[in-house]
Amino acid sequence: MGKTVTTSSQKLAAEEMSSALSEMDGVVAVVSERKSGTSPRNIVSVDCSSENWRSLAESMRIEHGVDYCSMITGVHWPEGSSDKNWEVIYHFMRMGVENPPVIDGMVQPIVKDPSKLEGKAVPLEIEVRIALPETRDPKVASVQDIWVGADWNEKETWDLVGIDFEGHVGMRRVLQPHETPVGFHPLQKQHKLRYHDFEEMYDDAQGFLRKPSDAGKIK
Amino acid sequence: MSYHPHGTPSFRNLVVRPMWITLKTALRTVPFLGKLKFLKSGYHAQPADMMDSETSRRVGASHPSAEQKFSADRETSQLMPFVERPVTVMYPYERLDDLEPWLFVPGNYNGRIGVIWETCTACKQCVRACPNDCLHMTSEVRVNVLDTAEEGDEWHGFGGEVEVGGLAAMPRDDFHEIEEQHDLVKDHTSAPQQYEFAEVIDITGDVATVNWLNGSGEQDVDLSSIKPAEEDIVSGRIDLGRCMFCGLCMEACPFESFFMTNEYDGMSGFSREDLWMDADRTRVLPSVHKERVDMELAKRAKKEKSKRERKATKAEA
Amino acid sequence: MDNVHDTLPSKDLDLTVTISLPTGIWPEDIVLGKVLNLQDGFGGMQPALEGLFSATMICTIVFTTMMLTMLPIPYIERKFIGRLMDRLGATTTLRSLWIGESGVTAGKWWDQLPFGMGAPIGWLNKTLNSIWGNDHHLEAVSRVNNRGYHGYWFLLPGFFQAFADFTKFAGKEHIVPKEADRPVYEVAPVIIISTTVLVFAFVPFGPHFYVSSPELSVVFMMAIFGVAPLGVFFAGWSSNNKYTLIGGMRSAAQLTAYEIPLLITVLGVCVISGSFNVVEIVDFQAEESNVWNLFMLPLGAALFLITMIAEVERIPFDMPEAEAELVEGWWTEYGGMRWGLMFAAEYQRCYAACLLFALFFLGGWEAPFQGTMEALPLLGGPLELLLSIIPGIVWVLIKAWALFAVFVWIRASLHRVRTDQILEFGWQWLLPLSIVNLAIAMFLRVWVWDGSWGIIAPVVMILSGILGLVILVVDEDKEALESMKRPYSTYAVTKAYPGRHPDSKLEDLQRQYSSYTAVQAASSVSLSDTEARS
Amino acid sequence: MAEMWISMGPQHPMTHGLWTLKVKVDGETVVDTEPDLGYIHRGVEKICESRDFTQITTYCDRLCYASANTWSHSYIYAVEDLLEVEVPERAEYIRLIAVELQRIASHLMWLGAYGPDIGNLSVMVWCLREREMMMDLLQELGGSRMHYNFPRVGGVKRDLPHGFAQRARAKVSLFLDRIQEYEALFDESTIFLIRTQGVGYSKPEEMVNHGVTGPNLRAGGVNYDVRTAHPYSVYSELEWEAPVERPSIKGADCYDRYRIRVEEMRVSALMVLEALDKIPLGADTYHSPGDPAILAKAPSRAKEGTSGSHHFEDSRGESMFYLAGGGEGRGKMPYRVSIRSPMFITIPYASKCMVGYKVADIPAIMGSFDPCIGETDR
Repeated sequence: MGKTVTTSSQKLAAEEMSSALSEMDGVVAVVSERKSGTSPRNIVSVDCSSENWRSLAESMRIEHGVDYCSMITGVHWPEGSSDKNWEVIYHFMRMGVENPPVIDGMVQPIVKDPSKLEGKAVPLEIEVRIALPETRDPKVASVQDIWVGADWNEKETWDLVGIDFEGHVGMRRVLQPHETPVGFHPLQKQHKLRYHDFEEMYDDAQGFLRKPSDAGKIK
Repeated sequence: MSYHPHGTPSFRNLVVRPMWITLKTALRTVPFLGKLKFLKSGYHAQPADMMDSETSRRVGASHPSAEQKFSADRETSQLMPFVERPVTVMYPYERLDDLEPWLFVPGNYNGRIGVIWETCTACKQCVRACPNDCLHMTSEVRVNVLDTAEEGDEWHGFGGEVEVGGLAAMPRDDFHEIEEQHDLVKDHTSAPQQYEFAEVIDITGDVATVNWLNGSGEQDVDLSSIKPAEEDIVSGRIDLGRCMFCGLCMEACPFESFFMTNEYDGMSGFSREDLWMDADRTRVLPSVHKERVDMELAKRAKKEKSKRERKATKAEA
Repeated sequence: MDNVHDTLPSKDLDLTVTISLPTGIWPEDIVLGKVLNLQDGFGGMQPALEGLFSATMICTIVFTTMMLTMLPIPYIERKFIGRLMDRLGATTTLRSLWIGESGVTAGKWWDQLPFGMGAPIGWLNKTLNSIWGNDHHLEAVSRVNNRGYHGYWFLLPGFFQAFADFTKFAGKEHIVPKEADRPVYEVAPVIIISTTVLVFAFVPFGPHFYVSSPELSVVFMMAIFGVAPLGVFFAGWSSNNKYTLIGGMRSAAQLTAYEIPLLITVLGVCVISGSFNVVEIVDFQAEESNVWNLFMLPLGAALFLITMIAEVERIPFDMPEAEAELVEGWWTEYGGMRWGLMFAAEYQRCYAACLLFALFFLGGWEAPFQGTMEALPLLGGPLELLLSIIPGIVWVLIKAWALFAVFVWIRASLHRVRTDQILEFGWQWLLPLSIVNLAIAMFLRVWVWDGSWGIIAPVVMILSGILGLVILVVDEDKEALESMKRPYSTYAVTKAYPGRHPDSKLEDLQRQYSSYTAVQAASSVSLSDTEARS
Repeated sequence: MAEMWISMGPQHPMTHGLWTLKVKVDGETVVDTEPDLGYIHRGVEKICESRDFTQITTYCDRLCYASANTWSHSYIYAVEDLLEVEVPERAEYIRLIAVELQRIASHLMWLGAYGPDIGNLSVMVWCLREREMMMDLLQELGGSRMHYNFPRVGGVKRDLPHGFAQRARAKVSLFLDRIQEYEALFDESTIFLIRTQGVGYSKPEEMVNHGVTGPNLRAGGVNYDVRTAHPYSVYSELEWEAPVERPSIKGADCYDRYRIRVEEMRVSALMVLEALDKIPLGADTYHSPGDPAILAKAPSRAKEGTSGSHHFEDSRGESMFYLAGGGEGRGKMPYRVSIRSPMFITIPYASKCMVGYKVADIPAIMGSFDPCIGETDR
């Protein structure tokens, strides 16, 4: 059998971390079982308020050894409730990776048997959701200095969704053109996807004359 | 240079090994010499059976890959066993579907879209399934699948009748020769029309006066020689500029009518308008997917039969 | 009674003009004099006209020969590298042309050949089909079953591509970048091309087949060879492009690294041959010593090859046009005819390098082991007759083209080195080795040479060369390779066997499965103590 | 020479795609770099918000031309997380075979592109030659040559065709044989070694903090692999182990990243062979499309407020999809699709890695991280 992390140890580690995280104020952490394909997996899903987010991030990095920021994304809920009009979702991972030791001049690779991992060494998956109230400029605290991997994730989230990250150094457009008008964030829900039917395509085959239907307007 | 635990640069490796490997590769393509054992080790250009015995017994000899030998790297030549060659396929002079025909089975390979008009019911499932709206409906003259059943066929007689003012179709007698010569993949023309369509003007006894749609004027034909035809909405008017050949339309079709053919070229143009393909271009002959068409015919004829029986019983009651 | 001479003035009009042509064209000074003295006639002018005419004719013949014999160079480049890369080559095209489908041969293209030249091909095709059959279900037939008529240019696939390229370049526009240093930009290609062509003025294709052969032709050639990188530097600097600038700088930097070892190596050749003249060097190998310099100076031959590859800027030494980082290097901004001519000049330099190697080390226009063959007891006479029929240029060209194939082979096999690495290589390895080579040459010439190499010296030198080759070829610690001790990827499932190509048939794969558990056990052991240490 | 900025790209041999790397050089030495992305941003995430769950698969195929199957499978697992679908085991095995074959093809594409970066062109043609075999196998499954649209919500599109196992065994065995030739051309070539060794060092902890995973991380001497750390398929059923490279003392360099990919190709090839032996109901049986053995019933609508996510071992690192359910058409379409691309995070780190090396090292370092811009820009 292959050497993979067992579900039981993963569940134990997830419960341990979630109970520890729940003690912080403004943080609700539960273990949710995700099922995709054939094998279930347990992840720590955390609901956090935007003012407690910074402290939660620091404690995750320092106390729980969450060393990897996988993804940061935002969702715009215009028709959602007024206290959850925006949502920022973080996906973290606890990898437990350290530099391999150098013994008598040779690097000794760290080859752990994943099926034998226990306790804090178990790789874990954390999902943090931060709900933001209805506002014109949603913002949360940046974790760029804690996880460098969060840097471009936050850039992209601001670029596409328009959620600003306080304390982010060097925020700029990454996927949109640099001359994109200020305040245009295409993944906000007021921008509808346009469909060119074939007459429109063939009137202007190369699309030179084609303009966004909401061009020039400030969104 | 930093100390590296393995792959240490050595004077020996400066030229010898890489140059020997490239020379080996070149020698492999030389006649007679390329067959030597120390040049080809293991699977290099070893012909292998396409299917294991169990599978070939199950699928039978009709399967395209039955009784076929192949070489994993396309190097083996059964014609001149001593001649070796590089693995390049000189398209268009050589074609991959000649080399590995089992890759291009119609319905398995996602080629250009093809529709069997006879069985299409314009349910628009394919149009709905298309991710980027490249399919459209159009109305064409066609023969319903129920009318394709020949005399004496099990499912004959469940189709419509030839009526005055309606359309009729007469099978072309030279159709089989045309079908023999027509190769969907290699000559990029629309599939040959199986019928000559006409408008029925008058029916007296078993002689029908028809006016051919191709403009050859009126003519009296035997009623038994023509089939009823109709002008229906069929699917498959395709915008190739948008199609990404995902095959979702084929899977969405509930009537065995929509196919991805194995044609993979002749789909280019100098403007986007050229990429607009009419349904005439996407027509697929029923004989290509005979068994599926027969299946569909049986299904619908059964339904028609039961309906008629119910009507009959209702009439009695 | 001679009326004519009486009417003519008897006084000479002394209009003497002296034309002195370079040696090799006409022996003595040509004096054009007394041209108006019709009593002596035009006799005085004749040698001058002959000299001019012969010089023009020789130049024309030699350069035409050079251009024509350069045609196979790009052909070899394309076709041989195609084979090395396992792409399609010429012979495959030919073979696949004569396979037919079910008795009908794919377009009987040989019937199109003039004078029924293609009839044998048709017979061969018929024979092959009758022997091995050509049914459609045969896979090799169905490969080619729907090909049209290609025309008989396929007899030399791609050979005349060079003409097509030339036509395309000639029709292209000449663009000068904005802000470019116009005069230098225009001059640079002229420098490169003219110097390249000038080299061939001193390259003999045969014993008497050269434009000019001055005493110091080798020195002259090497000097001209060294001028072209200057043009490269000009082009890189003047193009107003950062890539070309870096490319030009690189060429200037690497020039110093290989030019000096190259000159010292050539000096070794001249020392051992006792002359600075190419013709005399070849004559030394052919007549005097009867031993090619390759066998006397194997180290020198290797050094000359390496430095010449660097000189003509081919992989692995083509940093000036490293297309991965610098888009096209120093000729990024050139286009049209100038680019085409510079590209042709690159190939001309390759060709010149190959010719020089053939002349310096491979005995020029001497057939391989000619002396030995002619000395054979029984066959000697007929062989001598045969070899006397074959003109010397044939052997020169064969050797040069084979050498260019080696260039192509190296290009397909090796990677590109870095600039600092070629500088390091040049100064730390090539220069000392070339000096060692020069010392060997001087030793051989001064102490060993007495009218002929004895019987010992060639044997010793050949054996030492073979020994060096064996040292290169032999694999170090074979058992380490076979016992998978070489730590490639320590915890991988199967180790890499650099030297070996196993028969990975299915049963062997099953064996790999079984051995797989053993590898697991071994790795888990080392894994445990790894964790203990860490 | 004074310092100057060179803008490499968007059209440049080094950028295996369409992006710009602004390099500040001092003579031949790289002083500073700044990547600039977004040249082929197609707005896939926005498009997916108005497509239903089956149609999105075709767009996920187009995320990366070199490894289409891994991306569509990554999406499919996230959707099955969202819709809570149980997948039959045979379908999981077929998915594993498809993904591993695609991983081999992707690594071959990388190796073929890495040869010209260092200056050898023949390995490019060789690698594309072997990639042909993998693409033939994948075409038998998916029906196309590059974008297969193979997985479906709850299973796969088609079962293994007749005789697929036979052909796959032959081709994969031949490929295992051919790997030796790449090693002879690369590992045994001193010029390749001196070009790649000691260039572009990176330490595992640093890489994890920068968000670099996958082969680039395993080259640093740790065996972290999403396939084993967060097991999501039948990888726990097979006898395999993620290959780990023994890096140099200063960290993983280009040569380690090359080695680890070659070893991954080997491991994936053996995995395919083993999966063909272990697949339930046997590899020589055939189930028609839609058969419950290969395709489970799946709901077509997601409930409001649900979300699905899945971490997937792409051939370039850890890819991930986040789906928010309950969008247009009462949940027929996702409300938000968010894609985590490994290269989007890796490219800034790679351009940090090349500071201090020569200009000639830029393609060597950037190529060794295996950039793919289609997935980077989405």
